[in-house]
Amino acid sequence: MSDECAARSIFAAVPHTAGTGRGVIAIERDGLAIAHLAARATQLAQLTERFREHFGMVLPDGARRVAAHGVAVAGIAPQRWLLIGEDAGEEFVSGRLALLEHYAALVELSDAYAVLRLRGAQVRASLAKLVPIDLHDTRFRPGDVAQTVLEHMPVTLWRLEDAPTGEPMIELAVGRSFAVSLYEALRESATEFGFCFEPTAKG
Amino acid sequence: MSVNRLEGEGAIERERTLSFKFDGRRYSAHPGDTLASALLAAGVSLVGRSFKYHRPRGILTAGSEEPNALVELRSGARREPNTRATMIELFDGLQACSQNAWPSRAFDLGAVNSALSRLFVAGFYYKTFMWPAAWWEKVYEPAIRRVAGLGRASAESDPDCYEKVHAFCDVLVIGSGPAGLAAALTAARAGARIIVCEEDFLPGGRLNGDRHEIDGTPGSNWARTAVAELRALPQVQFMTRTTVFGAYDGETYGAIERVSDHLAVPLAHQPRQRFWKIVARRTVLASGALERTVVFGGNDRPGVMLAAAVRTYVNRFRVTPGRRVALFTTGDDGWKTAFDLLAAQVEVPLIIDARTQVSAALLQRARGHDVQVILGGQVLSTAGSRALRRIEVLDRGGRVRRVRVDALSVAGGWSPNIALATHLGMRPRWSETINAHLSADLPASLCVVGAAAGEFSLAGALRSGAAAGREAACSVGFAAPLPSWRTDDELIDSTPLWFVPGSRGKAFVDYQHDVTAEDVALAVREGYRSAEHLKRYTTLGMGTDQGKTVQLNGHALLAARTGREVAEVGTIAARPPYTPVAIGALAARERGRNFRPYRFTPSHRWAEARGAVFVDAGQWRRAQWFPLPGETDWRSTVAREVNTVRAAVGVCDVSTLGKIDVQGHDAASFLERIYANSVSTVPVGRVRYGLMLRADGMVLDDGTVARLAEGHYLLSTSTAHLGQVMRHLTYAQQVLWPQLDVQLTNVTEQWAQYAIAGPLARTLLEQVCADALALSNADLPHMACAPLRWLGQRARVFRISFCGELGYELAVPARCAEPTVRALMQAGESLGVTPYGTEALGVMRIEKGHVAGAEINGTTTAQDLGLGRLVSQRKEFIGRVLAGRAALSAPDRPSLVGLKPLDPQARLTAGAHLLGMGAPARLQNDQGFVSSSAFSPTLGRWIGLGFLSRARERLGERIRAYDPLRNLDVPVEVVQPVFYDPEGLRVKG
Amino acid sequence: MRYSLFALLRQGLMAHRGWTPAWRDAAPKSAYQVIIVGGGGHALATAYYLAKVHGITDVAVLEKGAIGLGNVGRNTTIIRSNYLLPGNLPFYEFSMQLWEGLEQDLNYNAMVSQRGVLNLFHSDAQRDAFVRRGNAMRLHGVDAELLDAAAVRRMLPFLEFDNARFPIQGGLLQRRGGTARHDAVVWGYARAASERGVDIVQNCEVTGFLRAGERICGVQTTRGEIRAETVGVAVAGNSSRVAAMAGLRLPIESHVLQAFVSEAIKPLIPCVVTFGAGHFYISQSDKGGLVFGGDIDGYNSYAQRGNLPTIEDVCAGGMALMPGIGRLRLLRSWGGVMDMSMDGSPIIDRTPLPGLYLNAGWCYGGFKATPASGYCFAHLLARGESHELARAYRLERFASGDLIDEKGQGPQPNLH
Amino acid sequence: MRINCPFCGERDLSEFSYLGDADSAKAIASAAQSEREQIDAVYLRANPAGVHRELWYHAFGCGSWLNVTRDTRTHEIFAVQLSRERTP
Repeated sequence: MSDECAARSIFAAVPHTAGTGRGVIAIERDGLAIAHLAARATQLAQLTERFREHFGMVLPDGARRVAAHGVAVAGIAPQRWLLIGEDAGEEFVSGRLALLEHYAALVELSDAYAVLRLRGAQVRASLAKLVPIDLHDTRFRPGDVAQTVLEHMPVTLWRLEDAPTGEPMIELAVGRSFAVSLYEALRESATEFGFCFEPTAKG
Repeated sequence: MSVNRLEGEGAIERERTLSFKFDGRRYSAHPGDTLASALLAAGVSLVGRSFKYHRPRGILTAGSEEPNALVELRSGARREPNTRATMIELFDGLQACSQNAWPSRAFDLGAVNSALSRLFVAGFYYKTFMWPAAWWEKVYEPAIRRVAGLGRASAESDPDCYEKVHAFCDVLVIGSGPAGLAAALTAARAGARIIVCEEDFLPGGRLNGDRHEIDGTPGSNWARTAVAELRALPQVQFMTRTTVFGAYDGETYGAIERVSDHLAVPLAHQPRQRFWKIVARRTVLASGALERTVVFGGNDRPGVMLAAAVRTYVNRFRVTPGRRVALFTTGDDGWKTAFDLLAAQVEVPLIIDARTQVSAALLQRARGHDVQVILGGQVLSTAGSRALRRIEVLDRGGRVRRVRVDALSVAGGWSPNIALATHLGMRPRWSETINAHLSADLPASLCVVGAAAGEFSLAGALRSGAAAGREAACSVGFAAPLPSWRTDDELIDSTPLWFVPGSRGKAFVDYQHDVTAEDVALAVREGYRSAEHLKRYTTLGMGTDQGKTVQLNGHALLAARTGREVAEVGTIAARPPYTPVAIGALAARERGRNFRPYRFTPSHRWAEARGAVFVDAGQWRRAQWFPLPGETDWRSTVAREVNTVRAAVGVCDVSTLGKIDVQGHDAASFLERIYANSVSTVPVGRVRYGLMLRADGMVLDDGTVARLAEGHYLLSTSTAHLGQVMRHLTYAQQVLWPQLDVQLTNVTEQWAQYAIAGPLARTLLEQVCADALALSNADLPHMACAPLRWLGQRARVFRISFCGELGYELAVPARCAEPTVRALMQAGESLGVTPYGTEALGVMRIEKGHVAGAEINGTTTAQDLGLGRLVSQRKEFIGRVLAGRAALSAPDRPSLVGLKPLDPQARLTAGAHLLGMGAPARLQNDQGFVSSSAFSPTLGRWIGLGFLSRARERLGERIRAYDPLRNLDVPVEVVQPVFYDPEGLRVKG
Repeated sequence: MRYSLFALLRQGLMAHRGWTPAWRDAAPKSAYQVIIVGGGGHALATAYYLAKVHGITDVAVLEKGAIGLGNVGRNTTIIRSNYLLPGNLPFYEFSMQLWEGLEQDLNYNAMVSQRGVLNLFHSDAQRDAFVRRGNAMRLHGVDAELLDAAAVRRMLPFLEFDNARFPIQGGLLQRRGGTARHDAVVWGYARAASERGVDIVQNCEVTGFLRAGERICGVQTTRGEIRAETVGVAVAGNSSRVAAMAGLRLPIESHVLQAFVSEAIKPLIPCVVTFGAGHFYISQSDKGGLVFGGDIDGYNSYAQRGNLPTIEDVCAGGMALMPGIGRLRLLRSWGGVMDMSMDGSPIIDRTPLPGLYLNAGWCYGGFKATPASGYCFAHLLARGESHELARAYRLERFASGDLIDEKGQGPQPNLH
Repeated sequence: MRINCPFCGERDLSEFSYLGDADSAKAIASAAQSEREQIDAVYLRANPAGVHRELWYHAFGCGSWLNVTRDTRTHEIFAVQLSRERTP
């Protein structure tokens, strides 16, 4: 990626802490490569097979996320997934086009989302104020994916393995245009627990 | 001054004192008091005035069902009218005022209404105030409005915030009285995820108000231990000060937690109240029962109080409502009040039991205390001006005696509190056993226990609670042993006495709305005989208490007057909320600027830095124009932007337009069924204008269709219609033609897109991407598209133009938005480039006669829009058949025209109607309207687009644009809708 | 028995023992000239105008329960004639004119209160659409004024002006619009119709139609068969169910609309206000309660009760518009079943079955139409042909394309 | 109301948007119909008080169209199917 497009954080202009403490910590997940993968009609079996060969993973057939070798795939609808690459660059999608094109539509969406990783003891309590889904430990397990609504904004959440400290980690993706409104909602809901934001490691 | 405070332990902290003010006077109380208990302790029995007759009123209950003791709490922006004194948890510095009284609650001039009460009977206003006709609104209604209403609202913005929380559980337990606690303990011990909601700030329900023993310990202690056990369990959420106000479909319950109402102001980062949306797999309703009053003369006098409330004040708050308290009861339960008062050293001169026979045990106990007992007696009336002084009692022998008392406790029997169970539409059933309604036809997920189920004994409450707790836990997969607790047996016999037939004076059926037994009789006389008609005619049960303590008495009176049984009268459906809920709490965060999210385009901050003025386009914020220093009038800014685009080049952020990626082997044939015009014939690398219809033949949206590869299209939609179009496409894909191979991806957020338009557009673009892309007419003609490398990224350029100049749209990944727009500005500096906003864009599209949202308004066909030629006659597509209906192609149906004021200086306004030149301004002569208008800097005059009947025949005709709302009436000429470059040569430049 | 202040004073002296039933609770006869199915506002108004205007008094109004407990008793009592399209505007204006003389006509105080109806707008496009509507009103002689933001602020200073997500730009005001006491309208029409000889039959549910060939010649009821030359159906909320008994499918879906009332407070809101950027409208009743509402719940329902998301949505709209109502309390919410038609406009027409006539599809605008609807339906029942003002409300308009779609939403009833 | 989306699980009403009677959809897909048949299909409804087969869109979830069978008197939901997988 050219330096010019290593854009400033979407969250550069918003306050980065609220309240006292670190009940909820939000980390910007910039630099993710994201693509929409939609199976072609009648090609699901072949796609699954090809995908397994190439990525060493089985495409989940529900709202689940699996990951291996820096690549994750999250089921978002019947026969549709988000393919997510860590620090993968733009060739992440283009490099796989030829591979999967016959079996699926693969559409670049790396810039369409703002993704935040949330961790801390109060992540669930905070999110409970925002999303109408059950985030209880046993109902939204590591690897679960949920698409839902957050104050009129469409959002996608997935739960990662818990942090070594035992705290839950949830990543939340929202359309880039909504990022600031979403951030404000999150920050306000977390203020009573103490909120801090950490820009992406890449600065 | 605590004249009525009793000795001994209750649930108040005696060692701490709080100070508060009522009607400006200072009093003191203790933590654990409510405003009601504190006022009673201070000997204040007159709390406010009634709605219609301004009768003095006191405190009737100890709970949320209170009809009388309403006050304005707090002041300024935090003023809360109609707050029940019985629900106000006392805090230091609390201020409250009585309502509906002037100049003071003791000397209220409105009490003159009481003298006129012969006129102000139920429904009197329907029969009068009709003459002279004009006086209703000028005189009578304003006067009625002034005297009606209860407290005063603050007109200021509510300074506190509210929060919404989504909660999920296996078992929701509503109420923490003995039945609720038994259910919660049983289910929680089994391991189920539980939420317990208790309305009061002190859990325990009647265990706090009554003197019971469970397992040899006082009931209030048992409750405390049970709550501690529950609170210690991680899967239990125990919430006090939380009212479940409504039951909704899908096992969803609404609850309000009063987080900060017991504080002067909320703590930092805390809401005033929290609105819980609780989804429960099972629900145990343990909401207890509500004690009823008896309708007798003067039953509203301050000092008359429900018997169980008296017990609550005595036992929990250590307050007595008076020093000489009589009891009027219809069942065994009321006697407990007398004994509790006696135990607290309060004089009880008299027990009047409406029953002629009661158990020997009760009589013996009363005799032991030297209390006079009248069996088969009835209270006929009460006396006292602002407080109770005396009651008149009729005994079985027909003798009337007067007894001096300063308080009267009334036990009219209990009605199970089943409001929540009826919210889902179930009609309650009448029980002959308990003479009240019980819930019926409950859904499998809901179980009613304890007094709410008619189990009025403590043992019964515990037993039914535990059984329901176990059943609920089992049904969600937890094995629960059934606990049991030891309690005393109680007498629970009761015979209803709904009203005292020979009452003297006003006997109230609805305290808050001053509905009397006479009003019920009047309503019956006038034919308002169904329970609903009675309610509506007399306003019985329509107050803030929704008639919780009296409605059944009213129905019993109705039954008696119409010769029916109470059961035949039916019920009034309880509607949510169970108790009134702050509107702010239900809105939670969605107010002010948080009402809806903002959407920002990827280069929003650049535009902001550039001084753009923004406009709301749905949720989007779009740059409307970019004023330069010195430009004070927006019109001159817009004119400069338009002129620059027409003469040189401008750049506009069009990222908000919808972009949908369509792929698949059947993409082309799928889109053929969607668009009215042919799109399968678009060659790869080309773009076509496309028109989508709804099934009813009206235009849904327009946009471009770019073919990126054989089975790969990119559609654009208008900003406003993206959601609808996406829904429409997925509907077609999944519902109509699931067999087609089509993949849809909304890529709107992925791409930032900039229109670069003007005669120098190519020059500008060449300066920044000449090495990436050949831009000549031959290489990239009008309506072509091509990929390119841009700032090291994959980008796309479309040669399309909305404003009618040579134009391109450059699409870049969103993160490159700011570098892109900066690069364009920098490169264009020497060319005189300007950024332009939506306003200039709007002006230029009107100059070109392009239709937009004002024209594609859901009622226009392709033909109306002058786009009929686009509609294919050779294929099937959505909307084709119904677009052909007779009236939609009738010649007098208005269609698109251009409009030009004859006077070049004259302003043309959107919303003006079109009339024939000589025709009077009447609806019959209405021939259309102006849909869009603008001052065209290019033409130096106002122009507009509009819809006009028989448009085709009328080019050149002079008509009127009639806008009486703005006092405009402008002669205009009907012209072709394209004002600028009608041959369309400039886009091809 | 005539109602007046003098009557009230006289009765006051005799403990109000002399009042008689407002309307006769009639037992059904075996045959009538006209039967009106339904005992709501439109049905009772129809009966009244049949008797008054057309002299037809051999009329029965058949109500399955007690009169006036359907939508006429469940609405937010707003009256107005601020319509856009020529099919609607003259009709609703006529209704407004009937409201203006209703109390004297019926000798029953329906508390018609012309407090003004103010529609707020929040964008240029919305302003233009409102101006178009206001100008249409003016063309028909209906009062309409365009207010700018400053004028709105003078009128309603407690609205959210300074911190709004969608700032108020102005409003379209119809001063003659306002509210009326809904129950009084029912009882007033019932009393006036009954006095003219109409039989109001309560607890009489229609369970089927009697036919002579294609022709409808009466109804079956829970109280026996009743014959009639003419049967009119005015059962909004249940139109499809009743039509189905005659084998008809209608361009109607039943949707639930919720309404809300707050605890009573002293006068705060002087007129009816509608929020243009969210689903919310509000007025204050004579009794002091804030009466408000918003959008329909959005799915077919006969349940007469609503769901929580709509309540949240309405309250959010309320707080976004009037942040001072946060501490006021919602007292009661309820639902009514709306006849949502396919273009958002009503139907007053004959049906394909001779002898059977239909008054339906009022969406959530039926209350304000009560007088004119009754007037025009009576005309149709008496003369067999549409009243001039209701000529656009034909069943066939969906086939012909003569739609009356004020909102432009097409055949998607939950969007009207 | 809560709808059990076959893909996402049981979700709150606020995530869904409603289209209406599922049978109307057929008419729009079938081009072979006469104008009259299409008018009836687009404009007329059975509108039953009772079991109703209807279409919902999981707008804020997976974007699936759902065929829902529901009682319009009680709002009880009996069945939910993905429209694309529905049994004809």
